[in-house]
Parts: sequence; structure tokens; C-alpha cells
Amino acid sequence: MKGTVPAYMKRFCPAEVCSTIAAMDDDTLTIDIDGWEGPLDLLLALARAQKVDLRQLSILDLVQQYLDFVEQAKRLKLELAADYLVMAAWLAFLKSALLLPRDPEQEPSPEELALRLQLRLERLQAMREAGARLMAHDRVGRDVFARAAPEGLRTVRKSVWQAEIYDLIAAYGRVSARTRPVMHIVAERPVMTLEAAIERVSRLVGQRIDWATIESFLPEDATGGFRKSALASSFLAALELARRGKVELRQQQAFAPLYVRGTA
Amino acid sequence: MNPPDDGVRAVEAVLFASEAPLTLDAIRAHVGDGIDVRAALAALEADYAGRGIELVRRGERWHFQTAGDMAHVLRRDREEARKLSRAGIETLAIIAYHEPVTRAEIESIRGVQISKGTLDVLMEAAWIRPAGRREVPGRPLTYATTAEFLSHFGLASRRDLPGIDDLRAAGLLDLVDLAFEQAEVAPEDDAP
Amino acid sequence: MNPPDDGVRAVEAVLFASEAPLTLDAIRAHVGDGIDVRAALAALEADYAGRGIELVRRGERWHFQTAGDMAHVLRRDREEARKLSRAGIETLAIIAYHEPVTRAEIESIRGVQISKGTLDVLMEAAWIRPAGRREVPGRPLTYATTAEFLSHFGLASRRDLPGIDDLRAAGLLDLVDLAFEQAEVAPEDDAP
Repeated sequence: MKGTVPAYMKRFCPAEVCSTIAAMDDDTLTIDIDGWEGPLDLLLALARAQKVDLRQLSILDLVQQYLDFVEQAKRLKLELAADYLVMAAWLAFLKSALLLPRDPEQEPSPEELALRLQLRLERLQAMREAGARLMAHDRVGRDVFARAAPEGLRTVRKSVWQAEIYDLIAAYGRVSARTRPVMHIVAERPVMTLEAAIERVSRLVGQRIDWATIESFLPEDATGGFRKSALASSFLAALELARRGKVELRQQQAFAPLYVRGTA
Repeated sequence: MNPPDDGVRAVEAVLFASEAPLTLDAIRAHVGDGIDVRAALAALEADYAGRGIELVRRGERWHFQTAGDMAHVLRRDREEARKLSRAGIETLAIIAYHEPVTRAEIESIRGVQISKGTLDVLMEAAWIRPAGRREVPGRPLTYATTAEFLSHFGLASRRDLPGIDDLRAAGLLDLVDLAFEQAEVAPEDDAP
Repeated sequence: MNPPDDGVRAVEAVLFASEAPLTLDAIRAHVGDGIDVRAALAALEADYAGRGIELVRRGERWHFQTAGDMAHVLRRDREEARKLSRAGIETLAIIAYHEPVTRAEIESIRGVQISKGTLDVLMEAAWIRPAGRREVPGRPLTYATTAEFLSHFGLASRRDLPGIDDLRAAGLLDLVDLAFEQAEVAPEDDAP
């Protein structure tokens, strides 16, 4: 049996497929299923072996052949891929459904299923033939040839420059403005001058008895930039008044609150 | 040959010099708007009918090529075009006859999964291209053939695909009922 | 064209598909000894006379080529609209307001150097022209605008250009801050 194909197997499979059945060891044969492209392909091969138009095909006969094939394969301990067995199971179901009394509940009906299987075989067959006819067409580089050394077509790009009159005038405005003398004007900002701060701190310090923080000398409505300016000026004023001996200053440590007290 | 007018000569020269088939617009861009390109193509088609060179339309593009029956004098020292596998041929045929078509639909018609390489080879040959996604759950990518496909296989349009009208009339090109057929054939299908 | 005989057709196809001009012997190797190649070539020469394609003999070799007078259709000029760069428009404006003006003067007014490319672009656009040399040491070339400049910008004459006062009134001198900052950030922005 080694390396040979049993006669009853030949009945079911086309020559090019059977040639791929090879002996693996004494009692196990392996089918190189690359020969068939899946169970549908095998079914089509079997159907074509019936030598009838696919439309006249007896699905029952076909199913029986497929099941016989799988049975023989099992008996010979051929290892079939799982999808072949799945197809066999489905076909066995289809066969029994076709043979047994009709279950009106079943949807779709077995006849419908058989018809669909036949349609699928027809469709695969049609595409196989279409592919073959396509390949037989005059193909460029095999049957017909384009010019091998065409001169080629060239596209030369030419720039068309665009600018609007506004762009031109605005550009000149920009250049002129850029090179004209630039005058810097500082916007007016709310500040407290040193003089005002000295006057204010010396006036307020006379009204207080005890130590007061420098912040307590700022105007209550001072906020933002003006408050910063007032704080800086009041601090300088406190230093100036301390230098004149009008106030005393006290601070526990760096960044701690600064206290001011009149010396009078 | 009767010497043709300058419009016909210009279209003839442009097609002859081009490295690839040209659309009407591409021809017009070269010869200018003053020339009736369509009429010139018709004149050329007639002039070259029966010669060793032919003017052919492939999709929306035109080009000159050698006549099909001259293959025997040309073929000798050419490399045979790389042979497509059976899976490749069938897949190409299915795409051409059904386009746009998803991978799952191709697999359903063939009854087997397509290996990744099959589509790659067809794309590399520039015969197929992705053609958008199908608006169904999973939004699968569809495939269609290209202008190069028509040109390579000598088809003026997809209507020239052998037997396409008969196949359509027979209902063999109808879209496949995927859910049903996959459940039926390959319940353990772990295709992506 | 009268359909030629198969010998002529074979020679025609072989010459068309060949990558290089072919000798009589090379043609014969393709078409076979049964064909009078010399007669076929003579027939083709007559057939193609006056067409957009010609059969020509170069030394002992034959090939098809496009007719010499068709060169202009094989080359196609495509116009691309391109916007002038900032350096370009500023340089043009300075020339328009100050012509004739030397390159050094333009740079002094702009406050930024200009590249050769900037002037080239303006010349290519035919908006400026060399306008003689200034009689100072080094005799530098001066530039002025052209009639095309006036017509492109819709000006009857240079006097139609708004003066500085007009510019100020139009608020165009107020662009100063933005313009100045940009100039500071990119003082070498001078590409055309």
C-alpha cells in the first residue's frame, strides 16, 4: 500500500490531486491537501467527476461521494484537516434532512440548503473558469508589448508670480515704518512718589503709639501696581525717616514683618 | 497611409512617446485645447486597424501596443510574466467580477481562507487596490481592480471581462450571504 | 492606411517593441527568413511618411521615433501660481517707490540684506529690469519697475502709488510693532 493510491480512491479524486497522496509510514497515509483548496474545492472536483452540468448535479450523489471519500480516508487512517470533517458532518446532516420526512418547522428547508450548495459550486466553478480565461487574454509583456523605449513626456513647471497691490503698498508701509526713527512713550502708571510717602509716613507715625507694620501705612484702597509702588516708596520713606531719627524700625529676621514706631 | 492632419499627428506622437497609457485629459494637456482629441483617437484607431501596432483603449486610458497576433515574433527573448498561483488567479477573478468585494466575501466564494500573500502579490502587481470600507459591522475593507489591471489584461473596461453578463444573469455574481455560508462551511474559522 | 501584409506587420511590431534600434539581421532573427525585411522597411517608411511617428534609419539600424516637428507637444508647460515672499514684495515696493535704486540702497532702506534670488524672482516675473549703472565708485547696477509691473498691479503710472502720508492715513504705518518684531526674529528671512 505504501506509496500507492488505492483504486477506490482514484474514483473520487482527480489525477492531479491523487498524485499528492503519499505514504508516510506503513499504516498512515497523509493527504497533501494543498492539492485541494479546501473542502469546497474537493466537492467541486467530485462534482465535475460526475460529468454533468453543475445545474443537473445530484446533490445526494455528491454528498454520498464526499462521505464515502471521508470514510475511506478514515479507514486508511488518512489524516484529514478539520474543515474536511466539519464539511462531512454538515453534508451528513444535509443528506439525512433530504432523505427523512420533511420537518415543516425547519428553516431553511433541506432543498434550499442543497440549492445553495449547488450555487456555491457553480460560483466557484465560474470564477475558476473566468480566471483561466482572464489569464488567456492577450497580456501586456507576454502577448502584446508597449513601446520599450518611449521618448517620454515632460512637464515643465513654470512659476507665475502673484502679488496684489495691497501687498505691495503694505510692504512699503512696513519698510518705512521699520526704518523711521522710533519714539518711545512710557504709558502713565499710578505710582506713589518718595516725597509723598515720606510725608504720609511721618504724618501717620505721629498718630500711633505702638509698633505698626509697614503695610499698615499704605492707603487702604491701594491695589495692584499702585500698592507695590506705595509699599516700595513707604519702605524707602521709613529708611529715610529712621536716618533722620524720626522713627525706629524692627524686624525679627529676614522677610519677617517690618515694624515701624515713632521716636517722639 | 494618408498623411493625417496635425491634430491627429500630435495625438499620435504624444501616445507614442508616453511611458504609460494616457487619459483624454492628459493627452489634451499636451496637444492643447484646439484639438479634438476624441476625433483624433477615432481617426488613429481606424488608421492603425489591422497593422502590427494598434491603438487600444484600456479603461479611460489609451495607448499603442503591438497587435495580439504578433506575439510569436516578439515573445522569444522575453521573460515569461511571473506565474500567478491558482489562489492568486481565482482571487483576482473574484475581485474583478464582484468588485468592490471584501476579503470575507472572497473567502466565502473560494471556501478557504486567503493567505496574506495572495492579496499582497496582486497589490504589488498593481492589479488591485483597496476600495474603501463596507458600511457594515466591522467596516471591512473592500478591494477593486485598477486601471493597470485593465491595461495588463487587454480589457477596454470591466464589461469586457469574459462572460460577465452571462454570469450576472445567472445570479452567480450576487453578493454572498456571508453569515449563512460561513456558519455552514467553516464554523471554526478563525479568520480575522 | 491600407492594412499591410503580415511581413510588414511583423517588422512594424518588432521595431515598435524593441528597446533599441535594430539591424536588418536582428529584425530578421525575430520575423524569420520568409520575410523580405528590406521591402517591409521600405513599405513602412512610405506608410509613416508625414505621420506623427516616423521610421528612421540610424547607420545600419532602424527604429521608430516621434516626428521631429512634434517635439513641442511632448513637452508641456504648466503654469503654477506662486505668491511672492515677504522679502520679494518688500524689495519690489522699495524699487517701485525709489527707482532707479541700487541693491545696496534697497538693503539700506529695508534694513535687511537681500539675496540674489529675490531680485531674480522679480526679474523672472518681469516686474523689474536693470536700469543702467549709477555713476559712483563701483558703478552699481540700478533697478526700476517695468510696464508689466504697472499692468499687473493695475496702475496707470508710478504716481498712482500712495505716498507716505496716504500710507499713514490708511494706518499702514501702524503695522510697525508687528513688522518690526518679525524682522528682529528673522533678520535673514530673505528667501524669494
